[in-house]
Formats: sequence, C-alpha cells, structure tokens
Amino acid sequence: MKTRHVLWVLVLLVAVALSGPTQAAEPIKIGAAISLTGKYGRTGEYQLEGYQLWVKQVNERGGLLGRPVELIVLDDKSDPATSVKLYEKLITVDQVDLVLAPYSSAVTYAVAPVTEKYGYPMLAAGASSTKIWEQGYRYIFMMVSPAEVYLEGAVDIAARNGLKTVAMLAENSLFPKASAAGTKKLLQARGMELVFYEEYPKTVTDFSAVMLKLQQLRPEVVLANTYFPDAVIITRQMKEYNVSPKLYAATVGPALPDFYESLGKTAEYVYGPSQWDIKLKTPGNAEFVKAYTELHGRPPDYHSASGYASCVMLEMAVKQVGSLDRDKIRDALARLDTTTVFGDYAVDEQGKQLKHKMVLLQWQDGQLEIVWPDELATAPPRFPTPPWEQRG
Amino acid sequence: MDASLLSVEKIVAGYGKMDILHGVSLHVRAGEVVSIIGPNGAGKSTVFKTIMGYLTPRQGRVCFDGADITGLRPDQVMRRGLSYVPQGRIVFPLMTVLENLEMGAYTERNRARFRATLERVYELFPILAERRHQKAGTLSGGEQQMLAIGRALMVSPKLLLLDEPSLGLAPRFVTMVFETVKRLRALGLTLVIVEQNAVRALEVADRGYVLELGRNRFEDTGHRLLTNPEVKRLYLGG
Amino acid sequence: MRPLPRDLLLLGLCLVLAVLPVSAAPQYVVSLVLFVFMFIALAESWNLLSGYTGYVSFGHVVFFGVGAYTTAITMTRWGLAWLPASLLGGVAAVGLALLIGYPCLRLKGPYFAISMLGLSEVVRLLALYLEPLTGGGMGISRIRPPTPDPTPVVYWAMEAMAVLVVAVTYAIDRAQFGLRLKSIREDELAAEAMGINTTAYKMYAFLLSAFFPGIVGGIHAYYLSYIEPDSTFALLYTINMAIMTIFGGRGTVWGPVIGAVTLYLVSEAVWVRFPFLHLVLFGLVIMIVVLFMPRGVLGWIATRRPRLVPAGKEL
Amino acid sequence: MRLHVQLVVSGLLQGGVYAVIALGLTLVFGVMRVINVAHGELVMLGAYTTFWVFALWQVNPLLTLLVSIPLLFFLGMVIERLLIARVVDQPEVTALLLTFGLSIFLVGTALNLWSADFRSVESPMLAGSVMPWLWLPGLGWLQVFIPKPRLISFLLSLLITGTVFAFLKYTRTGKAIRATAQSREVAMACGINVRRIYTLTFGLGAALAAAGGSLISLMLAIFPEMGAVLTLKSFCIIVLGGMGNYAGAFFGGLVLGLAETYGAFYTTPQLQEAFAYLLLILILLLKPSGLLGVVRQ
Repeated sequence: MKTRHVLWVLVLLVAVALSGPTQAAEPIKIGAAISLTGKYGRTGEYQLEGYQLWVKQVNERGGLLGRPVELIVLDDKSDPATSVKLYEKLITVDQVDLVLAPYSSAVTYAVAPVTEKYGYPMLAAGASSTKIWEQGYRYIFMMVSPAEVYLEGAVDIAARNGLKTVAMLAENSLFPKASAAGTKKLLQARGMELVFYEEYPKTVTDFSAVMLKLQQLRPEVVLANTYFPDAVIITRQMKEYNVSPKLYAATVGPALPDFYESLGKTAEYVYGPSQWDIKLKTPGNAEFVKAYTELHGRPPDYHSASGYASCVMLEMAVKQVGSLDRDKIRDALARLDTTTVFGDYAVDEQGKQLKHKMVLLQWQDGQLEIVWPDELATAPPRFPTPPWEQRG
Repeated sequence: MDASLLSVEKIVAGYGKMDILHGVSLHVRAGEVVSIIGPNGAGKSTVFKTIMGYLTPRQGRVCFDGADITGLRPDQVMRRGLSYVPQGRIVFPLMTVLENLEMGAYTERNRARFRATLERVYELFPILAERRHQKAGTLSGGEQQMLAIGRALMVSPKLLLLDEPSLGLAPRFVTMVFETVKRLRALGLTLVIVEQNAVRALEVADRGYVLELGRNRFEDTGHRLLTNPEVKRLYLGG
Repeated sequence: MRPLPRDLLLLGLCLVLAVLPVSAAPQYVVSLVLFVFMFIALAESWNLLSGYTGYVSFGHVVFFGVGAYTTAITMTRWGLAWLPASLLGGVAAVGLALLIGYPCLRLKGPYFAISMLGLSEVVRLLALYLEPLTGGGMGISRIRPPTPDPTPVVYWAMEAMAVLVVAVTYAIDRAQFGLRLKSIREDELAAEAMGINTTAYKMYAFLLSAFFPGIVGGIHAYYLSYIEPDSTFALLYTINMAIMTIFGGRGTVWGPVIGAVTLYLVSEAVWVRFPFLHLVLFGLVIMIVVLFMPRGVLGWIATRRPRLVPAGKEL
Repeated sequence: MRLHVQLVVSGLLQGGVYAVIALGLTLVFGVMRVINVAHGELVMLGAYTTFWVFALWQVNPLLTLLVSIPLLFFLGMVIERLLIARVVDQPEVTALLLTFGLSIFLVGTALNLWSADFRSVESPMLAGSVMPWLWLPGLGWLQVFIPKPRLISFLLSLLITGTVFAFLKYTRTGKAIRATAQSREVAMACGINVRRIYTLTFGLGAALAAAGGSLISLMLAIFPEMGAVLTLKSFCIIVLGGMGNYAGAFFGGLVLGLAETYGAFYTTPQLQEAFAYLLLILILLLKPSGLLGVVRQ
C-alpha cells in the first residue's frame, strides 16, 4: 500500500512540474543570470545596473524592433555550477530571445558551453580571461581588455621609477590566475624580480601568514590579483602588519567606489586598474554617467559601463540584422567595429578583444584619478606610497 | 494516618511505557532505620527515584512530613528535608572534597548554617576534613562513600535515603559504612537503606521490606525478617 | 515471489519516465527529473550507511566529488568514454572509503559525523591545491564536447542509478544483512555480543554507500562538462542527502525516495526567486522531523494510519 | 629566531579567539553531552551583531560585545528551551541532527536577511599596530610586531576566558554547572535544578560564541557561511584538549592558532584551513581522549 502512495506523490509532482507556464509573450525577453550575492555580488550588481539602465532607455525609445524589452534576472550566488543551471533554465523554460552575460571569468567559463549549445550570442561583459576564447567557441565575444594586461600600468609606473622587487598574490581561480600569469611576463620584460608569489583559495579570510612573509621580504611592489572582498581584506591586513611597499595595486577592488567606503583613508595611494572611468572622454560618457547616477543613486563603475555597453552593442547588431535571428546577430557581433561609452570594440576570429584599452586609477584624497596611460591621465601618480606610520 | 514521617502509598511507576513498580507501599516513622531488600529488578532503586521526584508515579501518593510531595521536582523534595545518596558514581570526581560538600548544601543559602553543618560533617567524618582540598576522584572507594553521605547530610535532612551504600566496596569499607549508619541513627536521623547485602542491612534495621517484581512481599522488623525461614531461603542465601 | 500489482506499477512508471527525454517534454522538465533521480541515488546511498547503521556522515559529498574528479580527469587526460570513466569514479570513491573506513568507523556517533565533515573539507582543499592534477581553482572544463547534447543519455544513466540503488537497498532491507545493519544502529555492543562482526558489516555498508555517489558524481561531471572544487565538494550536497533521507524516513527503502522527490522539487520551486529560502525551509524541516516525527514521513504515516502499512512490515 | 618569536606571537593571538569559541562548545558538550553543530552559526550571529551595531550607530566595535553577549545569551536560552531540551536525554545522534538543522536554518536566515556579501568592521580606533619589545631568556630584547585589532581581541579573549573560569570555579552557579557536567544524577540529588542548569549552560555557550564572533569580526570578514569552518575548528580544539575539559579548550585553541600560523607560513595559505581538519582527524584516530585531556568516562 505504501508504495502506491509513493507513486501517487511522484505522479502528482511530475504533473505539477510539467504544467509550468510556457506561452510566448509580446515583449522581447532577455535573460541574465548574474552574481548578486556571494563573493562576486558587489561587482555583479554594478554590471546588472548597467543592463537595467539600457533596458529603461531602450523602452523609452520605443523598444527594440518596435517591441518592448523585458529583462529576466536570476542570481547565481557567485557559483559557476549554479549559473550553468540558470542559463539552461533561461533558455529552455523562460525561452528568452537573447541573453546577457554573467559576471566573472570563472562563471562565464562555465556558462559558455551552454550558450554555445543553444546558439545564443553573448557579449562577455564581465570576463577577461583569454582562456575562454581558446576553446573554439563561436558565440561568445570579449569586450574588455584581457586579464593578462590588468596590471600593465602598475608595472609600468614601478619600472619607470626603478623599483625592482615584486611580491604577488593571486586568488586560485580563473581570472586572477590569468592576470597573474600575464603580469609575470610583463615583469620579466621589464627586468623586475618576482620575490614572492602565492595563491590563496576563494574562501580565505585571513592573510596573516602572507603578511608575515611580506614583512620579512620587504618587497618594493605588491601586486594582488583579487576580487573586491579579498582586495579589501588584503589592504586592511597590509596596514595591520605594517607592510609598506612603494607601490601597491590590486586588480578588482580599488577601482570600485565601495573600496573607499569600506576602507576610508586606508585606501589612499592604492592603485587599481580599470576598464573604464567616469572621467574618460568616450562618446556619450558624461550622459551615461548622469543617467546612471539618476537611476541608481550612485555613480557607475567600470562593470556598469561594460554591462551597459554590451547591451548597446547587442542593440546595434539586432538593428543591423533587423530580426532576432541569433546566428545573424552572432555574425554581426563578430564583424562589429565601434566605439561606445566603454571605449573601442573589435574582435578577432576567436572572439578575443583587439582594441579596448585599460587605464590605471589611484585613490587620491578620496577621489579616483586616472594616472596611466599618460595621455589620458587626470593627475600624476602620487609616488612613492609613504610608509603607513607617515600617513594621516 | 499514622505518625509516619514518610509514607509511600501504592505507587505505580517506571521508565517510558514500562512499569517497574506495580503498587509499592512503605511507611517510615521518625527515628527509624528501614531497610529495603529484594532481588535484582525488584524495583528497590526505583522506589527511591520516585520518592525523590526523578520519576513521577503513574498512580499512588508519596507523603512526607504530613504533606503530599507526589510529582515535585527533586530540588523541591530536598528542600522539605529529604536527602538521597544515589548508587554508583556518587561524588563529583573533579571537584574537591570541600566543593562536593558545598554542592550538597546547594539549596542552603545561609552561610552561617552552612558552616555549622560543615563542621558537624567534618566531625562525623574527620577524614573529609583532612582531605578537604583533595579532588574527590582521588579518594578511595570507602572515602568516596563517606563523602557522598557527608554531602547528603549537608542539607541537615530529616530523612536520608541510601541507595546500595556497600556496592562495590572492599569488606573493610562495608563494615565502615554500616558503622556509619549506626552512628547516624544514634544522632537521631531517620534512614532508609536499599541494599543487596541483605543480612547486613537487616542487622542494622528496625524494620525491613522485601520487594519482588515491583510489589511488596514481606514487611516486618529487621530481626524477624532475618529469622523468617522463607526470607532466609529466598533472599539471604539459605 | 509473484509480481505484485504495485511492482508492475513501479515498472510502468520507470518506463514512462524513461521516454521523457525523447518526448516533447521541455528540456527543463527533463533536467528537473534528471536531478530528482540523482538525488534519489545520493540520498539512498547515504541512507544505506547513515540510515541503516546509524553512523551519520556529514561528509558524504566527498565520494560524489572524488567520483566527479576521477571521471573528469580520466576523460580529459586519457580520453576515456563517460561510462567507464564514471564507473572508475565509483571505484575511486570505494578506494577512498577503504582507506578511511576502518579508522573512521571506529569512532562513535558524533565523532564519526564530524571527522567525515573534516575529511570532505580536506579533500576539497586538496582539489584546490593539487593544480597539476585537478586544475586547482580553475577547475576542469570541456570534459565532453559541447555537442551532441548529452541530456538523454545522462538522464537514462541517472534513472538507472536511482533504480539500482533503490533496488540494492530493497534487497538489503529484506535480507539478513539489513537486519544486522539495523542491529548495529539499535545497540552496537549488543550486536557484537550476539556474535555479529559489526566492523565488517559497517565497512560493507560504508563501501556501498561510497560506491554509488562516486558513479553519480562522475555522471554529473560528464553532464556539466565543467567542475571546480567549491561547487563539486559543496556541503549542500551532504545536507541534501541527509535531509532528504531524514525527511522521508531513515533506515527505510522508500524514505529517501520520498524525501528526494519532495524536497528537490520544493527547493527548485523556491530557490530561483528566493535563492536562500530553501535553506531556511530545509533547516526547519530537519528540526521538525527530528523533534516530532523522528521516523520521517513514512514513520509518521505508519503511526497515524497503521492501516496503510501492512502488519509485519517494519518501516 | 626573531621570525619564530613573531610566528609564535601571531599564532597565540589567533588562538585566543579560537579558545573563547571552543570554550563555549566544550561547556555545552560537557554539561549536556550535546555537540552543537550550530555553534559556528552562533559565532556568525555574534559577528553580525557587531557589524550592525557598528554600521548603524558607529559604536566602538569593542563596545558591541556588550550587546552581542547578552543578546546571544538570551537567544541561546531560548534555543535550549525550544529545541535542545527536548533531545538531551536521547541518543547523541538525535541532538547532532537537530543542531545540524538549526545551523542550516540560521545560515539560510542570515543569507536572506543580510545576503552573502562579505562585510567588515572598519574602525580607525582599531587600525594600525604596536611594536613592543619582548625580553626572552637567551635571546635578549626582541621587537615583535602585533596588529592592534589582534592584540585587543586577544586581551579581551583572555579576559573573557578568565571571567568564565572564575565563574565556574568560585560561584555557586558555576560550581553547579561543573557538578552537573560531572554527574547529572548526583547534581539532582544535591537539589540542583538540572533543567535550569542546562538552559543556563547553553546560554553561556552561545554567549561565548557571540563574544568570539564579535572579536573575530575585528580581524576577519563577516559572511553568513563563516560558521561551518569555525564549528569544525572548535570541534578540533575540544578534541585536542579533551572533550568537556575547559582548560583543555583554552590550550587547544592556542595550539590550533600556532599550528595554523606555522602551517600557512611554511607551506601555503591554500592549505591553512586544512591543518585544523587534518589535526582533528589525526587526533580522533590516534588519541581520541585528546592530547591534553583527562581521560574520563
């Protein structure tokens, strides 16, 4: 008898599952799963806010192809495996017409096979690891400068000022490792010496042992290949342990306005690379910053700009094609050569970015200033960073 | 009602759904020593646990000093002047002798009375005074039993329940325990003893009860039970 | 042993479900049922050890993860096909169980539970650290080519695993083996005194309950085509196995099945919109079940409606 | 040599906080024979209390202890009355599963309320470091380097542990707690209301967890899932020190702090967490009574 009950429950549940809503709707449905919580939550949120600004604007303009745009957003909790499931769901259950990219290289790396399988073109607004584009995927396009050159500006400033010894840290995941690998090559080319290199797991919360080693080694330069939360912890613990390099840069973190909010004056002098900046003179940048700040109540960061730009370029491609034919949109994106608020865009046959350029920012008196490259600089770098005890 | 200090009337009690006692009754008058004997599983210790409030009887009543104490918590029962020495591990091994005695007086918040009682217990058991700062776990078995009794006396009880006081002790200490019982009685204390060592227990008792399978079997003076041929045959080993 | 109607019914259900991937059912439903099968297999495996012998494992994901990594590594390095690679995953899990089983199973209740939790964390950290072998934090990607779509095959494989583990549990439950495992749960010392070689029986149960998750982990890795340590060795898998079994009824054949089906669908319905609500629900369910229906849903039904459970069939 | 002195100091500083947290766990285990798997989640709640009190009212993070300790003490007592009291007398595994459910519930609740973001308490009052000179026999004067937040949290850990030890040693209720841990039956025979002691002990355990959480938030990031690691580490510590042994928990905490610091320094931060677990497994397998433990039935 009991077995029959089990069966009834089973049948009932399957029936419930099968009867999900699946009717086609009037608006164009665009899906995105993005990290809103967890380690990548802060940065993912900025990227999403860029998407949301575009959706608002495009609907105000009368929609895409004359149809309103509806954005479906899911949270992947900073977990690649979850994201895979979510994109599968967006494409097969919600039957979205187009997708927008997730945040972070690791998540994008995991999702790429899914979008590839269903033939959904995707502008990777939040992924910079070239490894993703070495897998032979055809439907994913790189927008940002590759991870390998994130710290180019920092290395350049250090080399020009004659600094020699470098300590480097990297989170043990896709983007930070790619960034570290690229930076190693840059250091070699400039004849600098890597005196310390250590990787740490995504879940780490304490860098005491690393700091003690840095105390011993006293490197002139510290480069951290990080995401926002660990960038904050590392910076803070450098102060606690009185690790005072002449130059300290971290990949993702310092370029976010929240960095100063979290650390206050401790953030002064810290360098961080950025794919974009408020002060850049790209076409329409000032208007973008204004509209974004109005909508979200805070200024954009570079993830916002790349998110927004990815939508704008998708819109361009759709308009060129004149329909939602995803294969044609893919071809349009592969050929596209343009400049947005985010900067230049053009990709090679693998989908890798060719034209986009990075800048290096530094916190100066509570403001992010562009300090590299020279032709875009809004202020000279404050160099060298004074030891902690000499700071206010 | 007679002049009983403690009366247990037809209690039915046990653990979970299983009853151990099926209507046991006892009466203890002030100043008496009463022994409860019986084979394993007769429910001797369960009687104590029910009196002390560890178990709530399903039926029957427990009265002490003229009041119904059925269903009270152990600490409430104690405050009325009943004290209990459980069998087995009977001291706090990692606490000092003094701390053990302090715990015995847990319900006594008056410092002066506490000191007075402590002096009396030390007088009764000089060895405890000597070892007051020693960990109880390092005492010998006999000393631990003294300590356990001393601890139970710290509330100046009207009635003391001793559960298997000679269990697991060397013969020398067994004698010591029963000597102590006699001394306590001489001090005017009322005692109820549950014992495996039936002969020794009945020797010191004014009256005795024989339990079997959770029921009263015999009840008489200690001396007459000792000489009762049936009791002799069944419980005293011939 | 003549087939009862309910066995036929079960068989029919299996067959109906088996054609799902090639029918017109939406892909999402297929993958939903696929994961239900996966969790039936996982929960039932956990049940084999923790439900029957009472040795609660808080680190069972370690076998799932080791299976997944073995499969991923052998497929990408040696070009093994998914089926032998997954079986190898099961073998690797058994290997690990052999290694740790004897010392760990000497530990009683809570100590065993927590040493397993510690172990699963150690293995996760090792997977992060041993980069040349495991790809470290970058994980292993492209375990299989993106086409053809593996869903139908994986679906059938998971279904087969679910059926297999349930069948094995059913057989054990009816055999003396099952009785002996239960006697360990009730009173290990008494079981030993009765002459049961408890060490050996615990070990058999442990190995079996490691083997199936190893294979399932392998199939899962093949399906996802991408694994990395944090999500492969996620505590959530262990939580799921335990809670599904406890919910349905520990130490019963059908308890984990009921638990897996119900709780997986509940969490699936909840988590997309409220990503963390299912954790709250899960926590509540565990507490309520432990406090008020310690024998799970099945046990609860049995006491409420004894009529539904034929006499002589212990739940 | 200076390096080793520095490592030892760092390890001990780290271990102090562990000791506070583990003391709570071992106290509850000793008295109630319940391993509270949700102990780390209580630490997490303590840390969030500090975070929110600090973030909302800009209170000195140290003063938040005055909020987190009573708050969790009360919450602990409620949890004991509602949940734990129902399973104390049942087989150990029942309580284990119950607190397991509680830990999932608390993590889920925290995730819903506060999201999975990493938070930190950033106060200028606690920034920076001190560099005292230490005199060591045979080595003379050595300057060591101590981050201020760690030093403060270590000193507070000592203060809290000391207070708890004194409470257990000298007060009537403290003695009753120890007595109950040693023999519940005799404690009852002494007229100790064991139920009340259980509630109190669990409250105290939760309060210690909260204190540890508040102290740890001065050093590390706060997030809803921070608890599991801390439960495991505390468990490792109390196994190290002997289950239910209070002094053992304190020394076990220091030992784990040292082991982690040395381990991470000489190998890699990647394995920092693994040392605790390896230590745990090794001790369980080789010497289940604990390295410092009094073997007690």
